Amino acid sequence: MSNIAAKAKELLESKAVQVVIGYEAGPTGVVRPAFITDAAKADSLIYNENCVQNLAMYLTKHEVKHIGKMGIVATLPVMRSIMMLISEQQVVPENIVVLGIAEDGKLLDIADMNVMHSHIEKSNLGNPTKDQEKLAELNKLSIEERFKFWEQEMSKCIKCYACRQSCPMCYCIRCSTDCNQPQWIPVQSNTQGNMDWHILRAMHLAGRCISCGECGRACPVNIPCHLLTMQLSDQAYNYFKVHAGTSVDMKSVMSTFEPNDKESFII
Amino acid sequence: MSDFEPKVVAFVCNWCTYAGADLTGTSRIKYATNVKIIRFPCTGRIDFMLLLKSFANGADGIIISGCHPNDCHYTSGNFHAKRRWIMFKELMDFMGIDMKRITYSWVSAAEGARWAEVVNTTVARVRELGPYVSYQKMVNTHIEEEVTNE
Amino acid sequence: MARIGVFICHCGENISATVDCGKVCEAASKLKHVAYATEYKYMCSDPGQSLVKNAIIEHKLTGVVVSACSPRMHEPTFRKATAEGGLNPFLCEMANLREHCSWVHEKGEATTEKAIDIVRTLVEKVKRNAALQPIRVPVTKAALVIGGGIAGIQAALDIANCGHKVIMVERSPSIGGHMSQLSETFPTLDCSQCILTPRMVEVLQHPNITLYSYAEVEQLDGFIGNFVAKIRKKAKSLDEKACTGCGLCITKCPQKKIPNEFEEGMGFRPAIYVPFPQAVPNRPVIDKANCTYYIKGKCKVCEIVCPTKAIRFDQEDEVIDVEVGAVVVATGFDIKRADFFPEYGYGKLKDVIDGLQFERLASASGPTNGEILRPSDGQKPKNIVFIACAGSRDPAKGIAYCSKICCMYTAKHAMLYKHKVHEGNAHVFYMDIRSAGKNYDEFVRRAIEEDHVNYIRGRVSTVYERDGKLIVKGVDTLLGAQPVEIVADMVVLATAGVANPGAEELAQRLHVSYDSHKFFAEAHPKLKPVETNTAGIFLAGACQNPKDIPDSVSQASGAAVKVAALFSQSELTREPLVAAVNRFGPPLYSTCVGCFMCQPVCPYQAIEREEIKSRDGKVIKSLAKINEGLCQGCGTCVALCRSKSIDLYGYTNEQVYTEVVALLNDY
Amino acid sequence: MKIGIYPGCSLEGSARDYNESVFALAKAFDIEPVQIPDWNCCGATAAHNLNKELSLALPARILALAEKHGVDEILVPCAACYSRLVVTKHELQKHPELKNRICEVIEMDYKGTSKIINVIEWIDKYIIPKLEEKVKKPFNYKVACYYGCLLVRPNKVLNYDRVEDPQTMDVVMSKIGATAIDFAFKTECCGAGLSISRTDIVSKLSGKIIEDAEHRGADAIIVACPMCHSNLDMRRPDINKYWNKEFNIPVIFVTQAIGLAVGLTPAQVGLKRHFVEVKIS
Repeated sequence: MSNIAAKAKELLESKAVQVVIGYEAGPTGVVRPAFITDAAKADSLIYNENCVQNLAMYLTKHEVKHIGKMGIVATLPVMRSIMMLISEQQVVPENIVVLGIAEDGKLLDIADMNVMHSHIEKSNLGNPTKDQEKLAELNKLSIEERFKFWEQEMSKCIKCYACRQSCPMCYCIRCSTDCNQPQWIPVQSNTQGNMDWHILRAMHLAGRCISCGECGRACPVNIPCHLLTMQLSDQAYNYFKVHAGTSVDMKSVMSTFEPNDKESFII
Repeated sequence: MSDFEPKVVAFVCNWCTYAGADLTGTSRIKYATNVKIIRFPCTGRIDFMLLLKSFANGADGIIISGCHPNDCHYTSGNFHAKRRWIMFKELMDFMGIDMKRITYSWVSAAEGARWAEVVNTTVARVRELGPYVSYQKMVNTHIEEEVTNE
Repeated sequence: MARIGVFICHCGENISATVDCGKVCEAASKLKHVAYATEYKYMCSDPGQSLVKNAIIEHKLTGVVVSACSPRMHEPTFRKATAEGGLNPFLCEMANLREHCSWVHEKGEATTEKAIDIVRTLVEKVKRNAALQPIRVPVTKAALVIGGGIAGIQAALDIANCGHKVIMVERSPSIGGHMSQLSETFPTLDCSQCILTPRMVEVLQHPNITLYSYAEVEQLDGFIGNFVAKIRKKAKSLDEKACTGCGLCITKCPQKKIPNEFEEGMGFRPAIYVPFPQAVPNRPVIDKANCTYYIKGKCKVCEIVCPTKAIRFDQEDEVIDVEVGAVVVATGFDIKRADFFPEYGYGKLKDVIDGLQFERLASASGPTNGEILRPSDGQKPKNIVFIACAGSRDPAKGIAYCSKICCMYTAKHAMLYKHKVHEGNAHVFYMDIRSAGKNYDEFVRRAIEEDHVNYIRGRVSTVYERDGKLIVKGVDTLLGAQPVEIVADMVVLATAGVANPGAEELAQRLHVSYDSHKFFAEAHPKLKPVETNTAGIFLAGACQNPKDIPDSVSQASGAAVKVAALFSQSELTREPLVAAVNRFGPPLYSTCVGCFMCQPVCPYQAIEREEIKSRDGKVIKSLAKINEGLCQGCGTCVALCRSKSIDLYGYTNEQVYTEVVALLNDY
Repeated sequence: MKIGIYPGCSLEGSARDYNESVFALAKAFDIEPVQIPDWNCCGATAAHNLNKELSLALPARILALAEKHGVDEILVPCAACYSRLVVTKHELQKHPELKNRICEVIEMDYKGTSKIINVIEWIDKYIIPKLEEKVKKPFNYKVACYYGCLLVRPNKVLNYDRVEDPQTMDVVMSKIGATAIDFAFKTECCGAGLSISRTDIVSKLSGKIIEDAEHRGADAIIVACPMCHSNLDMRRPDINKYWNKEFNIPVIFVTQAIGLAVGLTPAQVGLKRHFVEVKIS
């Protein structure tokens, strides 16, 4: 039995939590999220390099939340998501037990949010290397080439909103896309409206994206929409020296300011 | 393209730039007719989506203007706006949407002449850039059609 | 079904000269849902307003667009007319065809087209306006007067005499301002101190006035009727209750060579001091920067000699919060100082002085006991030159405006000099003599004709010293531009009146606007000269622009009336242009998800937390709630809210979105 | 950094002393200014009174030549030439159409890349930093620094020093040990171009400057303009005749004074060419 399974079992048995959110292998061997409420079934929990989904998105879902206290198997992005969710008052720290996973896959002892904070602080908070490379590549293009790239990508979007559904930070009960007075985002799919949606999504995640890349993975038509939010994560750090999801009381980039914020384009 | 008249929308705050534009009028300083003003209480109120909607509805250029830093009628609306614009500009740059079409400025209630200058330089720049077809035409493209450039 | 009325004003010819109003009217009448469109020469006139009122009734209008001047000018007028026509006043919008169109464009097709675009936009907006009810807020009936010069004193006394509490804050140790420095005042030549000091004492003794001298306003929060001011009372190092004002400490202080600010640097004062003998309050303060004890840690002579043991070396600044309903800003002005006129030797040559220094020389209580003596050698100047417009009306020097008071005080100075030095010659170099005002021109004529002051119309190019004399080189433009050279003993520069140092910072703290010269800006140059753009904050005196005493006093009384009028109501009605979080019935209650990211955004701390509880007290949902009493309607939270759960009345998402669409699309 | 020098007419004629002192000083500080080849007249005071295009084309050609030869900074010792060059650069920068027109006239490309510096700026940048170690003989004299009209005007264009009470030369002089007196005639007119046609006016105006400097106890008048120098120095006999006095205060170029301080001989800095004998050394 893996350390994770053992820990989950212990938590469930002691009634420290009522549900553990983790990964299990599905019938075909594909990794899928698991919601373990019965200590006896904790054995099915696994962790391997295929376990990449950001499970934090389930923490705000009513179906999971109502079960009770939640244990969650948490890699770095998940831990950062939890920090964000706490700072945005979407989850209460007392209701969560974190089964932290270190970079090498070992189970961490995350006793409380302070421990998690110091673990996150020690970690690399930049974007994943392969995404950072792609960003650099795009940033090297001319503005027309970048437009062409994104126009091409956006034309593929089918407005399924999987990017939104998979994102732990997209927890609104009503999304701006669902507003129809006014209709900010057109219902039908066309390149312009699709681009509007992705700009809106990226702006709403500005300073909040924790660079898990889940939106990009979720996209059924392979739009690298995670690059948009990651670019802004990069810039949020560039301009304001803020990495999202590092502490429970972080100053949100978009709702705070410094009088001497630097820019060079306002005349 | 010589008869191209750019459409420019100006989003301005009520207390500084709107009043500054009033002063331009009171001072009878002339500027291009291409710019039309929409009044907001504060730059902090200006939703970035309105900029996209302007382009989508045929605007070729946009001016956003409010009180100088520290002069905001509401103390800090313009500081929040500034952060929002920094992020927005970075995103637009990254997506290849030409920021030369958007002028961000601080124009106070006392800067009537400056407002005329901001308007005229923006109109001249947008005139040079031409109509924003590349954005507007996207409304007609989606997955079934092949995206053609130009 | 909306029925909109469009009213196009010609504004005499102000609009119709460049905009084809007939064409605009025709276009407007064809717009969807426009039930009535008309044009008129003066829409703001009585018949014009009646036109609006009658049309509302006759055509059963549901919205009104007045296409005229800036809403900043006449929105209240037409909202009132709309209300009188029986429609909710917030169903009226103004299309700015004058300031934003007719005045800034040439006559032509494009200008008329733009006017039509503007009208169409506002028609679309007004269709989406909601009937709003004004918000009522209580009024704190106490006023804060910032600055204790003559303007502040007048405003404070007038407000206090109306029966309202006044808190006066003065930066220096005594009230009195620049007027207390003056010798005599024009055009009557009565002694400044004689008319001022009784009023200063009145301030101190008035039961309704609380005076904080040696104090500054650090912060102002809140809004009209409900301000909270943070006041820093600087440590005076003195127990004011114990001090009797005997002045023994002042005479015994061993540190005696500090340039005296009140004497404009022409005399000295000790480290513990009152600025002048008639100071109010007449209690000394210790100037910590120059006090031997504070610098070296020993001395304490004042403490030893004080008969009532009132000295407190360990006193610290105290910051207090006061609640006020209105603010009068009366912080005054300054004059341009040294180094600005190298060509006149100002700041370099001892006998080249400014107007305020001359006032001190001429003052009976000044450093020379009222004798006009040269600062360099104490000799009586036989030849004196006054240079008017030293800096003023000189765009090359960065000051294009007229400082207004210099012509009069220069005439006064020349006259005072002639009265005191009968055998002396006074010369005045001037550009124009601006002496509009009651008995003002007569006063200047008296200086010229009776006191034989030599007025020379022309500028001075340079002043330099030679053998102890000042050589003044100028030109007499009335004598065929002849160069004039005067060998003078003393030169007095009427240096330009400028904004006080720190005016800009104070304006920012109070959230009021200021002009490019850092003078405080009035809400309207003609019709609201006392108001600022921030409701509840008024201006008095020379903080707005250089003013003489009668003007300052009149404006102060004007400001006081504005405050008294405000305090005559127990409640204020405020424009209901505030933000609100949407609310629905259960189970949704609101689309607000309770992230509270809007909370730090609000400059007024107007966003509160609301908890929706079930019957058994369990919290079902936490969401943001906006306190409409505190909200000022900036809308920053609205633009930030991701789920669009907050909206701003008057500038709703639907309204602004529609404006964008309507502005760019011809329908 | 390539430094070019534009001598103009006077430095090769009436102000050879100035020219010699500039080059001697440059050599002493290991600087080698390159004379702009094929240079022409700057137009002086005559051109802009007659023909605006010509008055801009002449300096523009000099600037275009400098650019062509890759000069980064053009040292212009003559204040009049300096003023013409700077004004031209400013005008052409402000009016692109005019620039195109002038380029046609001179049949050369002009971009406006070379920086124009006057002798004081040059001293400030290249001499002052190394001056302290090089001063051998402090210039222990009281001096009246005379700027004249063109060195700091038009102020809007030049944006150099205080127009009414310039200070830069005073500061430079203090660096070599001199005491700059408080001098009221720093920017008064010397008579300038009337030097030839109306010597009486020059005598009157220049005389006032000299009289005041002497009166205030100056040992020398320091100048940075060949025109000022010739009026104050060469016209001295006329001045003395006009004033019926024996003014003998020497008029020294700023470069000469510094040259003496760093140990150059009077001959090296051209002092021998003066009309009024320079007794100090």
